[in-house]
Amino acid sequence: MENVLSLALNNLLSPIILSFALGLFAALARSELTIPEAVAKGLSIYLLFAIGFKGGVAVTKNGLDSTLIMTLMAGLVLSALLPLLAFALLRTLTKLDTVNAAAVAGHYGSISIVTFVAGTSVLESSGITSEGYMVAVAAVMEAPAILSALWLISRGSGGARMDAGLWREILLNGSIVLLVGSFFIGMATGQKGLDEIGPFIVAPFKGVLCLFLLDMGLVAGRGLRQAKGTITFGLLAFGIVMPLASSVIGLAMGAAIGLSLGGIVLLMVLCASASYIAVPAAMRVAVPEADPAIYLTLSLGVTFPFNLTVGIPLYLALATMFSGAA
Amino acid sequence: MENVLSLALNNLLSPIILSFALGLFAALARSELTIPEAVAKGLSIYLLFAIGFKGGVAVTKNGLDSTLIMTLMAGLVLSALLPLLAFALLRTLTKLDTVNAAAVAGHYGSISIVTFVAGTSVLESSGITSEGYMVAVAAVMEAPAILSALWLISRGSGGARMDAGLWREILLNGSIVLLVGSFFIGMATGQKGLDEIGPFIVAPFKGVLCLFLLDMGLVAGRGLRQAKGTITFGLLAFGIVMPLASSVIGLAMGAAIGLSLGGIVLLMVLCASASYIAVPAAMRVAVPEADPAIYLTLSLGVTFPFNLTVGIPLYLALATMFSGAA
Amino acid sequence: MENVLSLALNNLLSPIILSFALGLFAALARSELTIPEAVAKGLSIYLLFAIGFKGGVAVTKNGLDSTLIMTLMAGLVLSALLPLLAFALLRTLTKLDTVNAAAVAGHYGSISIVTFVAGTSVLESSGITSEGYMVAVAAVMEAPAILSALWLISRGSGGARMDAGLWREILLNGSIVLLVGSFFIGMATGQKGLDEIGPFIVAPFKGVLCLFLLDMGLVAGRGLRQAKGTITFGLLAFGIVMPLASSVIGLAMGAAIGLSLGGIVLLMVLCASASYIAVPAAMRVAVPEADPAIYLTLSLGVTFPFNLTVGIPLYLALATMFSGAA
Amino acid sequence: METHKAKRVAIIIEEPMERRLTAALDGAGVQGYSILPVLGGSGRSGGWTADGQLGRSGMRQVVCIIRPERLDDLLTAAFKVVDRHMGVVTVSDCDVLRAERF
Amino acid sequence: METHKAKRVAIIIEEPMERRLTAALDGAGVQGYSILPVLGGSGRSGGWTADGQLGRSGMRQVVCIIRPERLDDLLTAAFKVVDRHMGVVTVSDCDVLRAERF
Amino acid sequence: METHKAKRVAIIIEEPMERRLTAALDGAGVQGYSILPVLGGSGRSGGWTADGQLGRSGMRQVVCIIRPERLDDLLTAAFKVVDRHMGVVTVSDCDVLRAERF
Ligand SMILES: Nc1ncnc2c1ncn2[C@@H]1O[C@H](COP(=O)(O)O)[C@@H](O)[C@H]1O
Ligand SMILES: Nc1ncnc2c1ncn2[C@@H]1O[C@H](COP(=O)(O)O)[C@@H](O)[C@H]1O
Ligand SMILES: Nc1ncnc2c1ncn2[C@@H]1O[C@H](COP(=O)(O)O)[C@@H](O)[C@H]1O
Ligand code: NA
Ligand code: NA
Ligand code: NA
Repeated sequence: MENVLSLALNNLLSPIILSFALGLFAALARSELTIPEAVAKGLSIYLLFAIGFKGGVAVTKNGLDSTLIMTLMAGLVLSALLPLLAFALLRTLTKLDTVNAAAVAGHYGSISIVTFVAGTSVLESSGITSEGYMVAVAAVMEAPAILSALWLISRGSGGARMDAGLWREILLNGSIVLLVGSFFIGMATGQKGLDEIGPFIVAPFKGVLCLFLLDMGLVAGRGLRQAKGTITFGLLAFGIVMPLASSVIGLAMGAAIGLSLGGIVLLMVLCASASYIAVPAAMRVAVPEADPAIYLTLSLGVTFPFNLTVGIPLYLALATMFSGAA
Repeated sequence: MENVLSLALNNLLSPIILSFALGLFAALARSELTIPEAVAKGLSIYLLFAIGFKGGVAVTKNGLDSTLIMTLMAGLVLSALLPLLAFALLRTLTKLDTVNAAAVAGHYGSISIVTFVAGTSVLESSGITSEGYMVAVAAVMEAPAILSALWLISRGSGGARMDAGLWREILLNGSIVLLVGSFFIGMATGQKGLDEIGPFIVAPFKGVLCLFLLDMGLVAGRGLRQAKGTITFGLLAFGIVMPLASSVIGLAMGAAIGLSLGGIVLLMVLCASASYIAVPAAMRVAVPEADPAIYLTLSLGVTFPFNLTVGIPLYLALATMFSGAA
Repeated sequence: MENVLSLALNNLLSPIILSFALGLFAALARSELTIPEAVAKGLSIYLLFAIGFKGGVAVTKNGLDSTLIMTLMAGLVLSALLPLLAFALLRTLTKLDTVNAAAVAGHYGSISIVTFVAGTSVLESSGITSEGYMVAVAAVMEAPAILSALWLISRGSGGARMDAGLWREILLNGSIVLLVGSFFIGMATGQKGLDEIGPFIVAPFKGVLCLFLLDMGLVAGRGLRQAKGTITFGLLAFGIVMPLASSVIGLAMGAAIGLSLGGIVLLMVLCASASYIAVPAAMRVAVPEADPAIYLTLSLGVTFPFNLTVGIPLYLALATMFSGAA
Repeated sequence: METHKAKRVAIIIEEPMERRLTAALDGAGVQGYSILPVLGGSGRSGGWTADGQLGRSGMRQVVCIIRPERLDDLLTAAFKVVDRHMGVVTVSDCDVLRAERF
Repeated sequence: METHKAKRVAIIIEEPMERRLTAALDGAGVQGYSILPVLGGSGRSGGWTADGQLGRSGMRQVVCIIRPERLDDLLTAAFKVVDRHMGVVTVSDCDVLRAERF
Repeated sequence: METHKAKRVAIIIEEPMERRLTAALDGAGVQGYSILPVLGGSGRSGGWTADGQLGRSGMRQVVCIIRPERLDDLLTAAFKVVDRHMGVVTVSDCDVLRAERF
């Protein structure tokens, strides 16, 4: 227990988390500090490329574990089913109507790649290795939740929400293509490729992550400032209970598949995290009547900082206890 | 004396200064070379974050000197009073009216963070250490000069120029928040944090500074091209005499407080440098009748390059002689 | 021969080429993946600055070879004359009218700096050195081809196409100024300068190049998707035959001048590559009736990837065989 | 200079809907349009800014100069896309040079 | 398509004044506006470009579609902010779809 | 608020021609204009987008508020530049505040 606390504190005092806090503070204090849209997009392209590439290289080292297929399948299933849990929770804890509840639920089945990266960082500084293909699992978990959310809505109101265009947009959205593409590039070029571009994608990675989280803090803070009033106590509770519940399911799943400790933690993080890029865009197209202020604020303003500060160390502690017990 | 010259020449032949010269040349020759606004802002965010963070880490190493409070106070006072000197000089050397003279004066009380960074670089390559908290002094000196300028104007024409909104904008402007925020992050995470993100904020720092100064050269050159005619001989003289005078005051102040040689030089640089980001924006809001062509060209087109090339080595030589004498 | 193939394969499996392929794929699959214009421009500023600087430093090391002037002259002549060859080839292989043929021809006399960089990378990984001033040769070859193209057009239709403004724009276009400027900065500061900013312009270079080529792939792919129908079989053949022919001429020229093996290869690469930045802009101004879809698609969608994948290894093999034979 | 009467249609629309709108315009035989960035704004659903945003958030402005007789087709096509979504559609009169191009 | 008469107000203003303008519009009960970037320009005080600029230099364009009867309130509010500052305020007629939204 | 009649000229033009156009406007004695970015579009020569582009590709929009009596000079000057090039030139009526500034 002491360990968990000291780990959490350690995590809290990392430049990465403090940068997020700085952004949050600046936005809440209505500072003029802003990061241009193009710079934010550039940072996210860098991060996706680096993390995909490193995942691919890791696979060439650890080999393509026999559990790979099973983990990918597990990711698909989790992404598709977690929205149902989220929907049920929301209907219990809050007064959201079907459409809004389903839209929020979709976000929680999908994943946040930055939370995933933060999880990797914590593992690294704790000296815990993990399966390289967890990046591919992250990619696989982006989309299915969107379908579940749309199913939940059309069940209620009738009327198909999907068209071919939306399908393509979801499956070929920028972050999936970049993540999977660089994952394959990493696999194809292996350690030799990593030696070539390592000084770009390894050494400065954490520093770039700081600036990126500064921006996330700014965006989250602006969202929170605008959303006061929108976020009821029930919603707040959901934004914390849901990741906890999901992470436990991820823990069970990961242990059942036989993932390593690191792999289990990352699966927990993926389950616990909520999307704020891919899913919102899809929801705007397919479910314009859902209120973006609700799902964006919940996912980026509540669950994201919760995972970053308390969640990840907690998931690691849980997984460690469980492994010790097993 | 020979030393001063060779130091100045050395400084002139650094990639950083030559990049500024390249930008200046390109703009004066009306080349198509431009740096997108978003890229320029991205570079400046990087620099502010890196310099603040490194300052904070330095404080954890050197400890919080007992002179810290006194230096911060000195910064406040210098920033508030130097505009009065500037105003008097301008009324002597030039024919500027009260409003324009006060607006220019405000720029010279405040500081240029890039000149400060260039000063740090010169100290580094000369192997001279300085107090880590000088970054905080820089932050403290940004704003008071604005108030003095507004006071100089309202004294003449009457009518308050400040409102609550402007107050907040000045005190929470992007560069102050980022600089102070990353300073605290550096203090909180110390050497351990620096180890994590050092490959991002230390190693590539000077290279990024080159691109940034290329951009500054482009902007300064465009300003100079447009301003020919506006900049009289008197204004030009002011743009060089003022930093010299301020630096001597900074020298006296720094020595009186008991700063190290490096700290004295940096305080001189802060006094000698003129703002071209925070103060212009405040002046546009509060004193729209002042002509931006005058204050921007003076600060960015005259004093900035003067400090970069001749000023900094000179201030270092002065401080060294003074320390030797003392 | 085996060597050539293994070299080509090696080249194909580098992260750099695979990043281009990823961009191409993403664009052809109509993914939402895009890189903001400002980021793409930022990357290209970095690359031009780094390559120019490193070239200048290399010159201070190898010394200013007596062949420098001759190579620069050769570059001028090749850039001016290759368009005539291209024009003749186009009139034979395709049905393009004079204006479009001349516009395309201009692109093939000029150069692609990214292809040049890719060539340098291949040389490096093969441990072959080259003359540092080849960067200056690249700069010199950018513009003359434009004049030849305009001469080919005005010969047919009459009417001057050049005015003073266009002259200045061509000679002072951003990439020439940045390349030549940083080349001189590198020469002036030498190894000492490189030590200062090396962690920025050397270590991360290849990684940045990956992201840049990802963008080039995206742009080329979008172009190809739009241009289907425009690109006939004859044009396609030209896009491959022309670089082959030019590279052989470059080989002869380089050998006659007495360049090193690496220098010869780079001259071949310069001859074989086609412009897609400077020349298109000049053509839009001077020859608006020429169709950009033709020249952009040929140069960026056909010749660029051909050089990157097959061309460069082939030119290296040719030059090596030739040197062995000589 | 000789000018001709035309209509200027300006549609402010969410970024995720941009492709659908331009596809609908193409489908309705609209010959040309230009897309302009929007940095921020305010409306019934509150204020927003593009600063620091990732993904396809924010709004865009699609501007379309069109012959008056084609206006109704365009509006019908645009309306189908905008219908349930945020966005503003305005039409104004203008004179256009080189009308033969439209 | 059914349209309604409206006014389109476009205000080109210095970036440091943007927040004050939008605050004034909010204060005057204006329901919606959009902010567009301006890359450069020229006026009585010479030419400028946003290229490479730091801080809040440059100009912005604030566009506001409004019911005709609300125009005067808007102009009065905007004028107070723009008054001593650089900037251009224009008003033109337009037709707007879905007028119930305004 | 007191307003005056003016003309709003909007010229969508290729980026490589931007400088020539503004030089021509300056030459024709035009007092002020603003340049706005264009992110993409479609026309007779197909679609395009500024994403990821290098160099001076793409289009720009030059907006010019002008006294009606000066319109013809402006159009003549602009037309000379735009003539053989891609681009759209539109003119519309507007009312302008602070007309003494033009
Ligand atoms: N009256 C208006 N004038 C200009 N832009 C508007 C107007 N109303 C809405 N917008 C834009 O459309 C976005 C969404 O509007 P709304 O659906 O009303 O929240 C706003 O944030 C503005 O960018
Ligand atoms: N007549 C005009 N048409 C369009 N934009 C203008 C006009 N006059 C001024 N502007 C814009 O407003 C800025 C400041 O104008 P000024 O106060 O006249 O220097 C210019 O740089 C332009 O961006
Ligand atoms: N009718 C139009 N309305 C708005 N923009 C247009 C129109 N026609 C052309 N454009 C713009 O001008 C560019 C070139 O047009 P074009 O010369 O017809 O290919 C297009 O890609 C659009 O950005
Ligand atoms: Na999840
Ligand atoms: Na100062
Ligand atoms: Na060539």
